[in-house]
Amino acid sequence: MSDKKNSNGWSRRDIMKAAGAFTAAGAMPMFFSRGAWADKTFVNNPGNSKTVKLGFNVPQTGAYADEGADELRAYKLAVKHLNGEGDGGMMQTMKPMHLKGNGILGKKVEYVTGDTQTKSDAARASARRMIEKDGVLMFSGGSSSGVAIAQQSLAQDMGVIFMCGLTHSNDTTGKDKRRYGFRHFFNAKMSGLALGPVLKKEMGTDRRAYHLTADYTWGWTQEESIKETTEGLGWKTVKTVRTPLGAGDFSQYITPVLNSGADVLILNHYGKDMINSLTQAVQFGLRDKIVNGKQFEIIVPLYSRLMAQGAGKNIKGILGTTNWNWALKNEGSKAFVKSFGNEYGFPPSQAAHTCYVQTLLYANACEMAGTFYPPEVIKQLEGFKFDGMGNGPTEYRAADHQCFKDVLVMRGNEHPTSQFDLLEIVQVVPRSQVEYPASIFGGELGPYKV
Amino acid sequence: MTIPSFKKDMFVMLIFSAVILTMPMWLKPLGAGYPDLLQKFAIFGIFAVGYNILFGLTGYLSFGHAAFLGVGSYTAVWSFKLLTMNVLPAILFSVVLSGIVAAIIGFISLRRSGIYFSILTLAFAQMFYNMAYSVLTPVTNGETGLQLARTDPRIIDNMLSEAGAGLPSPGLFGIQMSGYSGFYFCAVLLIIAFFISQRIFHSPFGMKLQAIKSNQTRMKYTGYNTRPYLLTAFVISGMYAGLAGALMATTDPLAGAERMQWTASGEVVLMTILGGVGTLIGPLLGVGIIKYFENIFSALNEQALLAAYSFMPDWLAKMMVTITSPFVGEGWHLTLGALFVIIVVFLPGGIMEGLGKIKNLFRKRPPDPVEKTLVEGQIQEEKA
Amino acid sequence: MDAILLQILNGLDKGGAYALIALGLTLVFGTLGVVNFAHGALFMLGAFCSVTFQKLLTISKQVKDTSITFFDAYKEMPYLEIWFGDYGKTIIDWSVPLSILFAIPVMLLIGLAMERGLIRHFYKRTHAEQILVTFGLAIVLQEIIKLSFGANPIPTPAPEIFSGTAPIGALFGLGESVVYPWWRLIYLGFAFSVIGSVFAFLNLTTFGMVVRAGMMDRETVGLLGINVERRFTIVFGLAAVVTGLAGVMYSPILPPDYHMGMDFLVLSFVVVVVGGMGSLGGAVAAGFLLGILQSFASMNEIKSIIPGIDQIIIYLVAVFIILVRPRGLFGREGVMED
Amino acid sequence: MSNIILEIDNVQKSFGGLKALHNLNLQVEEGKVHAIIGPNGAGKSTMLNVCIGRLAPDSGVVTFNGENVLGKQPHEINQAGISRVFQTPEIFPDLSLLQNVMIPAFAKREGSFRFNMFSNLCSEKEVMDEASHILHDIGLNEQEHDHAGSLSRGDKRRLELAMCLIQHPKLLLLDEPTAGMARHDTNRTIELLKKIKETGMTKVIIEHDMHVVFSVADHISVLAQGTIIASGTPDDIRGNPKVQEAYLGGAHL
Repeated sequence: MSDKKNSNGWSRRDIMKAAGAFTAAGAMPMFFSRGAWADKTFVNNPGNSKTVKLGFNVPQTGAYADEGADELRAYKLAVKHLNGEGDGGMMQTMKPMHLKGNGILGKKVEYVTGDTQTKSDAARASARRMIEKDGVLMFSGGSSSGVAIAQQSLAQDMGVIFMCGLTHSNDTTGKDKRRYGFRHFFNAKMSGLALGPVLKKEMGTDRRAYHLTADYTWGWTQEESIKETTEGLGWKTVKTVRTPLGAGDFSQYITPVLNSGADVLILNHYGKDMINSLTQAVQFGLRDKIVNGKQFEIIVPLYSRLMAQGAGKNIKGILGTTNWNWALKNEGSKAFVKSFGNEYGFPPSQAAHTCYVQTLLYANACEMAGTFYPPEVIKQLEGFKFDGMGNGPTEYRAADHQCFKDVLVMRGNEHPTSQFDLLEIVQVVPRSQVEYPASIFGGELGPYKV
Repeated sequence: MTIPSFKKDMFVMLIFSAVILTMPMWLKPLGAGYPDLLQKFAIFGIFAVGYNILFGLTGYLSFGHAAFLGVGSYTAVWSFKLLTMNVLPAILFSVVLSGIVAAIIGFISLRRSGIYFSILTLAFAQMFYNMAYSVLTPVTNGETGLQLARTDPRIIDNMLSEAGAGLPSPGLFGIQMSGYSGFYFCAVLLIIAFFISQRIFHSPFGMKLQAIKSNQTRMKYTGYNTRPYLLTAFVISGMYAGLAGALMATTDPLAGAERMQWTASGEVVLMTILGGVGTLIGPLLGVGIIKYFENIFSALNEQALLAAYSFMPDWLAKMMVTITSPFVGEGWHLTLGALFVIIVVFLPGGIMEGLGKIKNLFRKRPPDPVEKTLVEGQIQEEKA
Repeated sequence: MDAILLQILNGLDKGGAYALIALGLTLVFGTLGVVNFAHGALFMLGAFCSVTFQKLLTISKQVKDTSITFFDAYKEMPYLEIWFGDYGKTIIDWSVPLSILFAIPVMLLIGLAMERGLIRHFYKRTHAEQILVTFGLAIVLQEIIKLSFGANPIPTPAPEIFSGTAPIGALFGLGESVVYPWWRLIYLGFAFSVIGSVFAFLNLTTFGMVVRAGMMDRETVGLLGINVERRFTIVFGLAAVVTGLAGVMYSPILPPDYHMGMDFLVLSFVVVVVGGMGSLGGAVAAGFLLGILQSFASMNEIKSIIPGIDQIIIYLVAVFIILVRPRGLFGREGVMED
Repeated sequence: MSNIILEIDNVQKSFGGLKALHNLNLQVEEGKVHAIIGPNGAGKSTMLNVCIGRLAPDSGVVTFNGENVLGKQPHEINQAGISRVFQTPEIFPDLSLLQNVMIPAFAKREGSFRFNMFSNLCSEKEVMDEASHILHDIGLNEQEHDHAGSLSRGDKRRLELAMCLIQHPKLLLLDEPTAGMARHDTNRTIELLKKIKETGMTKVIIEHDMHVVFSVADHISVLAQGTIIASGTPDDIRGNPKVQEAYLGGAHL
């Protein structure tokens, strides 16, 4: 039996599973036959094929469509570079680097795309199409934590590696972590840790904070992480209020802030919610208020360029964190921005950056493993230490598949020099300050072989 | 409008079963012959066939059927988590529970008709969705969706055997529910669901439902208590939705709240109207078109387009890519929207009725009254 | 006390928006008998009138940032500012209110084109087909906007002098902390005046009387030898303008994005139905009622008693009202009941 | 004197300030054709609506077959044995003629609710034959597979009549069965009504066309301003000066 996928889309593994299932029939539950084959067969093994396929699953419709489009640009660029076309981008700066510019393990890289619609069901359907029909070896992308977690557990079920796109919830590499899922992006916990010293410096230790939090898991984890940090500084938390996703008009949640005695408003919102709540909070004059003898401040713990664009001038002077920014002057960032800018005429967003890096990291791990066999590739990625990818020395922690690297604390730029210069870097918080023990969130990665 | 004989019904069933079961073969050239999409066709087929029993027969436009889909999914996953990975109890519980929920919502909503009914069902579904997304997170796991965990109790399974190292997956006495076996399982259930729907359409009960749609006042003064009829139809279609929800969780064990959003209810409404309200096959065609667009059209990118135009000269191919690319990939919504408009403008009554009318056009002369009766009879039969 | 006053203001403000959106929908429902799922798209198009107008005003000379070579980084200098200095600046600053003048003809044209081109062929078709065609149209419209403007919200700020808050508390001798954004107060006033004009138009003009008669009994009006068709077209145009203006004025509060129409679609249907089919006053009353109840339900004091109530209050109230009053607040018998 | 099958006792109904029915008393004998005549707005249709449960009277009692029908649901009243032909034809326009008559036949056989979803319509031979038969009787059997909505107005009314007849009601209420019909159709309907009369079914018929009234009625009541002003055999009514005064305006019949 060859390892090649046969023509009607059955992988060998499926057939063996089915066969195994029938022989092990009876009332016996299925999980007996799981992991029953010790040889190195795996889903979508390219075998002797001259090409390998990667799947890029990004939101193309819905609120995050622009972010998805930027992610897709980065993926296309990464594929180009892997295949030895273009200027090579970060392949010039990545250390250690095993990529040769001839695809992955000598096989030319092709890609398929899909639309997650920022819905778990649609994302999983799209991912399953990539795996079942197109035969991808790895899939990647996304702009929401719920969707990332849903895809990550699918990856574990199907035995295909998922490299997360933009996902910021602690759960992705916390209680919902998976062996087959890897996250390069930072998370809410790290945002909180990074913001701490800056907040202390800028706003002191005697502050009263009011949280507006998007009422779903990502919002909750961010609220918790930020609260932990600010309370550690000695701040008081006046109130935490949950707001429905997509509320549109937040006025009924903002007015209570006026009389609450709080002097800091923390918006645990992302995307459209954040644009709306920030715009409206500024309209309610919160930025101009003096409370408890202090200037009222607004904090948006997670920033993105698209959000900054959507909120317009309301963003000026407001603090937040990002994973990466194109204005960084390190070698990796410069190489990537140059490459991306030449290709598309504008600088990449942090979503594009993380997706580009993830693709390269996966390819590099395959080269290091010398095989596409997922357990081996996973082992190469786990604990992988690298540099030159724009974030300084970085490590994929083996215990939870979270990347640890410097985090940027940003501020809305008061005097932008160009249309892309919306955020300025306040401080690059070193990796050592944002590290935390993997054990605090629980969860388990699961087996290497499925 | 002749009433098809039992024999004819059986013949239709036979053809239908053959078409469904050979789907992996004939959908292959269309790029849709892979397990996930095949499963989705079958599952949403069940959803739409059931929805059509309510909307197609009684004319009551529910905008809240996604709620039953969601209830079915959550119930199935909880059954996997608490009891066993065997799919039968999961499906049973899902169908029963969604039936109960449908009975409650239906009992309240059916006190009103027309758009008031639609908005009542919509309101219930939206409440379910909003609660599931936030406050009910302990039950639904909110945004992330309810998932299996290795440490779930799974009482029945754990009584029979030790838990394995990895996550178990749902099965039917050893048959995997992912991949093609999952599709065939769904397909068999679709065939059964279709059979039941056909029986209902051609039963006195179904005729009475159609009569309610046609003139409910007359029904009341003809001695019928219409409310129980409507409620029965509502509960049956709710149970179909619950079954579909259970199958979604079975083939892919995750249940998310967005399954209950109004857009999900709207989707099944669109599928049914697109194919042809009140026809037996129509809703399935609607399912096929919408799911095909969502999964295949959305995945076309420039690379794929270039490959498709490779027979053309280079410059022409590039031009064609520029022209067509706004309509595929991220533009799939645009094409789908335009398709809705075109179909409803040119094929009034949905695809099925449109097909019948087109067929009529090709007749050489206007049919005389007797012949017209025959032709109409034929169309009705084809519809059926 | 202050908190309650502020929530009443919030509720009125929200209610004004809901009522304005629902007004156009119920007009189309009542006179044309069309279930218009493209109504949300009209709201969205209105908001994008404001975006387009702002873009037109800010057509800019681009001053390249020479420090960056591999992509086009530039600072924009609107020609209006270059040519007219501070006057140009002021005009740009006032782009949202000014775009009302732009939106009225544009929305009217869009409305007339929609009615003439598509909607009118569906008066006699089933509601199901109306839903399909208008939903399809809504998707097409929003995708066109997405192709032209992207998916990200676009900031359309209110004029500088309205960007702050009005010291209502100080004016009326209440607490100092009772402040409310100028723009939201303006929106409320605007909503009232548009609603007032629509009612005046329908009640005081002969055209309006025919329209109202048409809402009561379309066939009879047709039999009177009045050209109902043409009036229907105008009514649809009017609904498009009202809805579009609601969108224009809302754009500083909610930066417009291509999907916002769908977000408001369900809500506008709920408002119209709670108000009662075929009743303009009902739609307005329901808009304010739902707006105020939603604001109160979001108060922390109430949320702490019933968690999540703010997320479902609108639907809960809708269910309650429809069950207690079979045809919504002021609905007439027989309209859209089959 | 035979049995009184329908008794309307002192019924009042007003809409707003308008008194539609005012101390209305009426007795209908079993097996008779009882015609109700009266000027427009006299309350004739309101009276029928009260009888079939469409409207609830403000006061008074309606007894059918010894049982009070007030407060009962329309379908219960029908099941008790009252069928009605409406002024504007109430049929099932989207169903075939055959199905239109099968539906009431099922109602008669199965009662107000039966969950018979697994039997095939084709196997219901008895009902189908009965339906075919009655369509034959009214001369619509050739179109039995047509949509009822495509019929002419006259044919629709005859179809509705057939729908009521197939239920073999104890009491048949007819609201202007010939209104708006061409003379030819009217004559056909009269023939049909006469044929039914032979079956001995009790009928209450509201009619403007005196030709129809005097051809079929056994008993005539005159309703004006919500109350009965005269009642008797056709000959009584023809000669009653009060009726001529109040209703016929002195015209000679």
